[in-house]
Amino acid sequence: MDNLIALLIAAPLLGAAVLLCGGRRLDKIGHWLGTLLAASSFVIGLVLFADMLGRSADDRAMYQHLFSWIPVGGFQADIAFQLDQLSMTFVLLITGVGTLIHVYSIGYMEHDERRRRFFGYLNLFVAAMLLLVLADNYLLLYFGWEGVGLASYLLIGFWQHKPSAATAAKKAFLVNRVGDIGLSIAIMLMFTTFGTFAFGPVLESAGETSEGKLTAIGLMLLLAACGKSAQVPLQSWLGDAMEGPTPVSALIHAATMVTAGVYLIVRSADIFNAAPDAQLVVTVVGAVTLLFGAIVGCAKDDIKKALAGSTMSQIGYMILAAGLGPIGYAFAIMHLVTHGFFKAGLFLGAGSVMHGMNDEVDMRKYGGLRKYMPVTFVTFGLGYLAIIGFPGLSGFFSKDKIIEAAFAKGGTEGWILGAVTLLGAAITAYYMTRVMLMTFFGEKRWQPDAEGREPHPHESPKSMTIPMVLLAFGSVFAGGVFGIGDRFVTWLEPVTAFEHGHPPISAGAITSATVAVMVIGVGIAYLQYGRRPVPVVAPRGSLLTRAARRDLLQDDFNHAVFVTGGTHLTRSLVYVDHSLVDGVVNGTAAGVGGLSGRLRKLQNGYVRSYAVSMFGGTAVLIAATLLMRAV
Amino acid sequence: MSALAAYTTSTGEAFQFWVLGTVAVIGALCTILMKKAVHSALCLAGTMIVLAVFYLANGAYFLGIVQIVVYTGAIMMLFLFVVMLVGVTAADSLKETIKGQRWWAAACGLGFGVLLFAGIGNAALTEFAGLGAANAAHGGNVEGLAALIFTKYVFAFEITGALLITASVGAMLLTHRERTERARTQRELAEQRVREGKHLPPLPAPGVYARHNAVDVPGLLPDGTPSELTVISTLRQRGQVRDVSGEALADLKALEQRSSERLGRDRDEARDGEEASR
Amino acid sequence: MSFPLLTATAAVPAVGAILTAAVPAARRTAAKWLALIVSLVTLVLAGIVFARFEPGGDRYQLVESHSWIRDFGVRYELGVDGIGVALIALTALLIPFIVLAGWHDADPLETSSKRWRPTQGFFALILMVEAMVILSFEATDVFLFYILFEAMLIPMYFLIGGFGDRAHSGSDENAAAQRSYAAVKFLLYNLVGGLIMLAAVIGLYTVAGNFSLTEIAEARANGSLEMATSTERWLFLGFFFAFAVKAPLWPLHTWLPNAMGEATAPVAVLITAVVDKVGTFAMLRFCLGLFPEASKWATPAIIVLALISIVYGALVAVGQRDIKRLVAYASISHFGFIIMGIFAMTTQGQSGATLYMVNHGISTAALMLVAGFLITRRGSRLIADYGGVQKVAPVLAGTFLIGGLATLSLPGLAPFVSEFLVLVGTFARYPVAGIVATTGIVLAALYVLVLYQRTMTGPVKEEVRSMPDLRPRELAVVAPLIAVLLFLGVFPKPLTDVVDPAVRHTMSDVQRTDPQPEVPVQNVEAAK
Amino acid sequence: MNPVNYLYLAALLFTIGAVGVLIRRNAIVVFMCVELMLNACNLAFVTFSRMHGNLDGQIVAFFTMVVAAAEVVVGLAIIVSVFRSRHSASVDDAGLMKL
Repeated sequence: MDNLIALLIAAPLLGAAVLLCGGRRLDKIGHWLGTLLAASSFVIGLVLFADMLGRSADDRAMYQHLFSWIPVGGFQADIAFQLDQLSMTFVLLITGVGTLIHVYSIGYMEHDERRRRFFGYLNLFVAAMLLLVLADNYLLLYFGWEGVGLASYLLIGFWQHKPSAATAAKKAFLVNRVGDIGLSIAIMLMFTTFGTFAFGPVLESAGETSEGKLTAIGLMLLLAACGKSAQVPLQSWLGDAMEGPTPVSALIHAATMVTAGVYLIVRSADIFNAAPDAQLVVTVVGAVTLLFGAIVGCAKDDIKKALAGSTMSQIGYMILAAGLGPIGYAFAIMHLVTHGFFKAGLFLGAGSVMHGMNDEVDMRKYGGLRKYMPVTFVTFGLGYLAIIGFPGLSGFFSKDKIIEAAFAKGGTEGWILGAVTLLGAAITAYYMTRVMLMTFFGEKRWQPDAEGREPHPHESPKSMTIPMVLLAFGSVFAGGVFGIGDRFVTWLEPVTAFEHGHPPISAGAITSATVAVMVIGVGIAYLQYGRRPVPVVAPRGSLLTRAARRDLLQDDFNHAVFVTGGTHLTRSLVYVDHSLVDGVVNGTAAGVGGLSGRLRKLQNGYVRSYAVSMFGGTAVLIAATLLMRAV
Repeated sequence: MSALAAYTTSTGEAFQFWVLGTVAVIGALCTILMKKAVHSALCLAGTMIVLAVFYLANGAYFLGIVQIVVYTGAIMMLFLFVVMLVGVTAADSLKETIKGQRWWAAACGLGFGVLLFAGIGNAALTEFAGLGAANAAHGGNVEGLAALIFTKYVFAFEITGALLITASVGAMLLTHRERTERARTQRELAEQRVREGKHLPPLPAPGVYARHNAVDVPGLLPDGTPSELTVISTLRQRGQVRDVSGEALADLKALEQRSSERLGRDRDEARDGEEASR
Repeated sequence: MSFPLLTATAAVPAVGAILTAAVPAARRTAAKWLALIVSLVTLVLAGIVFARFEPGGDRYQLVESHSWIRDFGVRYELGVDGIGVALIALTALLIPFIVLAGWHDADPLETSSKRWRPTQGFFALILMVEAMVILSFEATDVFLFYILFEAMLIPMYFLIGGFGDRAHSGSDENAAAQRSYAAVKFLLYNLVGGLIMLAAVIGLYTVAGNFSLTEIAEARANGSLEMATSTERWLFLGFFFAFAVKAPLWPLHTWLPNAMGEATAPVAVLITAVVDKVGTFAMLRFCLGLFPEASKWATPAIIVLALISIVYGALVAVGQRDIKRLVAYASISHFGFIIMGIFAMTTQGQSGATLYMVNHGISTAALMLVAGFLITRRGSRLIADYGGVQKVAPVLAGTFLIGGLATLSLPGLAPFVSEFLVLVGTFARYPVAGIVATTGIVLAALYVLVLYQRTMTGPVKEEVRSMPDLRPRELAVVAPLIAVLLFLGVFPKPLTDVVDPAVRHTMSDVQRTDPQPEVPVQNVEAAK
Repeated sequence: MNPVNYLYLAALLFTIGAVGVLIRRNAIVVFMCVELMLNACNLAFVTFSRMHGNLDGQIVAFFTMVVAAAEVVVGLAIIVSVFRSRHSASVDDAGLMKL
């Protein structure tokens, strides 16, 4: 059974290879092939899952060693897989949601002439993501980590003819690379500290080294997580990444890839447990991003960017939970899974709306769509209820646990974190209600698109609605299935040690508070967007709104410091290279040239002139000989 | 013979050295200072003959004779022959064209000479073994040389033979121009002239006057300037065309002068001139 | 006596070069095929060398030794260690693709000209360079190596100066003048380096009394050859300077952008992927082997220069407007990594550096050759003249992207393995240097992606609208290179197995051992 | 008189010849000056022969003469052919390797 693990990755990888190298011949069947291979990977995942459930809790991890990858001296990196409960959760999420989104894309990308390539990239992504979560060492994880980065780059920039898409893709890759520095330094630190970077040995012996070193490793891992999971300060790429096709946003930039940072932190739990300082930084990053994303999400009029802000915020929740230690790991992952369902559903819904609205993304130009797109409306609505934490739906279970765990952190920190998470819940309710109202309720504010076509909203084809429905099921029930009776926690416990947190106030009170803030958020949004007509042109807004529309000026800061500064730096270096480094050499050459120009005058071409120098030379030789004899 | 072995020479030899040595130096100086190559060659020949005498005085009888026969006789004649070929009357301008050449040459020459003299003076050259014994060993100078040439230096001698052959072949190769195409016949030349359309008739003859009995005097055009065409190209290239136009014009003028004096026209002319100036 | 395999590997291209040059003027195509076949035969021979080499055996294998100049103890002495084997394989692998990529680069401008001979010359020179480079990887005699090190400049000079890129940089009309400037600059830089090395070679002879690398290294190791500290340092500097010019290391690098910019793409690949490797190879073999103490003495300074190369090369690459010059500066950055890995004096660093030499060769070849195809199509080297190529020539754009991704060391492609090894190896001994060097990772992504974005994406420019996609010949050049990149990225073991023992010898030359991990995990083996 | 005076004379003649080579432009005269230098050498050899009492010096002088003869033959041939192509016997005019 262990040997099936490689097949999990092999299936989509094969799909990617065939689809990308196959050429135009496969245009007709490419999308079916890609979907089939993704689905087969899901089936293999299910088989392995069934096998895993059949074993005792401590014996569930499976290993497969393929071959030695980089054996150099003490540096031994292997292509080897480890499938434990944590990885299994991810495998099912990735392949399951991945397959649904494949199916969805068949309809969504129907009119795109490069659909085959799109499916190739999607398969590549699934393979890389599986590699990431199945790796049994950090270097192989890094392989998958960069692999998903590449797939993300390719898919964000899928519509390359749009300069904005190409720029967004590049930006995503570059910002991720900054995070990757963290991961590679972390691996190097592990190698110098432990002599290896395989999960097992490193995590087992994590306690044996100094806390300072572990803090350093932890912070570097956090940097990596920030890059991949769009956490402050490396969050700027996620909003732009919405330039990619909507299924991509759903799969990569909502459900799976962006949660890789959470996986990394939870996977490295033993390191973080032994480094409280690093943990504190993790929670702070999570808390800041949580609010940051939520605020940005409130101000965006672009439906996908609003959802992107929401994603950032929700991942902030997960990172925060992961930073809480054993009381939070399981909930981080649980929220990750439920978020995977409802956020993917929301994105697919958004895609369905755009599909019907001539690819319009500005919510101010929607309105009243619920009659025209009933299925989309219902599924989107269920996702909406899930994300704001409506009692009984999946988001409620997972988010509530995180808020509880935040309070349970204890001390002043616990109160602050708890307050932040509650505030975040309120803002979540606010901006999601805003999205809901602006899109499906109110008056029609439809505008003809740039080419003058009037929108004719219609329900999307079956291939798109079925995945949405399935995801909506997940959004509704997943939380209950996982949360009731701590099933999910028990499942994950062998991997991520679990402790029950003890919040200073009762769990019931926290739950009530959660529901209360949610209602407040919804209420304010209703007052602003439900009761009053929504202007088609965005009002100027307050200072905060304007800043939030610009991603809280973070991009402007990046632009001013890194882009402008970097441009000046490179320009001056090019100048230095040309004038100074090369100038010294060319100056020497010019000097020699000048000197030889003078000397050349001696070479006048007259034989007699040369004869004089020969004769003079002979005289000098004789003089020298005589002198030597004299001495 | 025995005198050759002495530290000092006989008075006769000393006298001969000082007189002929002076002649040799003068000859050498004239060689490098004479404007015309033919004069240089003659001066050099003089120096060489003096040197031949010195060889004889030094006991090198064979070389003395060879010097006269081969050098003065053959090589210098070769020189003269080439001088003739190039133009015997052509005189070099002794004006220096390369800046500083003469000064450098003088300085180097002076320095070199002083150094050589110093070197010879410095060397302990008081022992003169003389050639009496060496010459007598094989019964004479020529025999002695022959014995050396055909034993010790036989290889060098043979190689010298090869060198001479090579030199003569080389000289032939250098001066001989291979005719790459058939010589054109008179008819062809005539046709070419017609085709090119210039100088259909024969070239004009040089202007031969009674006092210039030579082909190097160009014929004069009606305006008194010399015509290049009338002189053969070789002389033209050598720059040996004697330009007599000035002379001829002056003669003409003098003739007119004389005839006008005789006819008493000069007074009228003077008057005309005064009027013109007024 | 056994078959002189090493000599044969170098002799085949040398003889092939002469034969190619002798092909009659009218039979241009025959000359091309001859060159291709010869390079393939060389590849087969190199494969045999690779197969015959036993990783666990002696340090130098397939040794050949003949007296050459008896009076000076100069010997024709060949032998390969793992590093040499890897680089011979690289050279032999790349040349067929270079030949194939340059198939039309030396064609006459008017196809009718019957007396055009440079085509033959072009391919003959390439084969000549191959022969010399291979032999220099094999030479274990310092003098023989020196001769080859210098002699390969001659064919390279003619390749750069005589067969320039027909696509001028647009800004300047006098392409010929720029080309000859580049060729002369290349020659002068390398000659100066070579001259200083010659002085050091002579110095070494006066100290050691012979030129044999193995004998001198052995004598140094067992203490029978004492060298004054200052002597050793001066000799080391003499050798290192020449290699640093060739490698090239900042600030001796400025010849490379000119040469690569003006030469045709295949020749540019020849420069950076093959010939320059002789410099880094020689650092590893001669600098460390002959002067271990001086190498250790100079390490800090060299690491700093290498770091400057890495960061500076990448930053200047970002600012380039010319595609080929951009690749050249990227190469400078990568050479910084190689040199840093060599002088980190750890197994990982040096193995990584050796792998880096191989991988950089292949990845740069892939990127540069595709860039060359692109440039030939449009007739311009300026990035600004392109845009939206992806739309009209997707395969070209795709291969270009893969070449670029290899250049930025994406995992899964070969350069990642080497770059990470170099980083780890450096970090283990010099953590700060390791961290500073990681910025190279980000900068590499920047220049590659900016290049890709500006040329391949965006609206289709009018001038590229009719651009054809890769032709079969061009695909035959690029596809195998990409396949090799992928293979070595996932399974570099065949190379590391060969390189690893050789690096261990080098480490023992300089009497260094890897730093031990702070908390050695006992069950590394068990965990596997 | 000491026979060493012959050597001084030879030195003087040699120097005069050398200076002649330097200052004259006519190739034929330059050649003559070279001959003068050779003769000066011969005089020195003959004198040395007398000094040492053996004939080897004379042999050398003899060979010098032969070689000089060969040299003159070739040299004059060169002068003639140069003169043919350039119409000048001046060494200054022959400033280029190729016409």
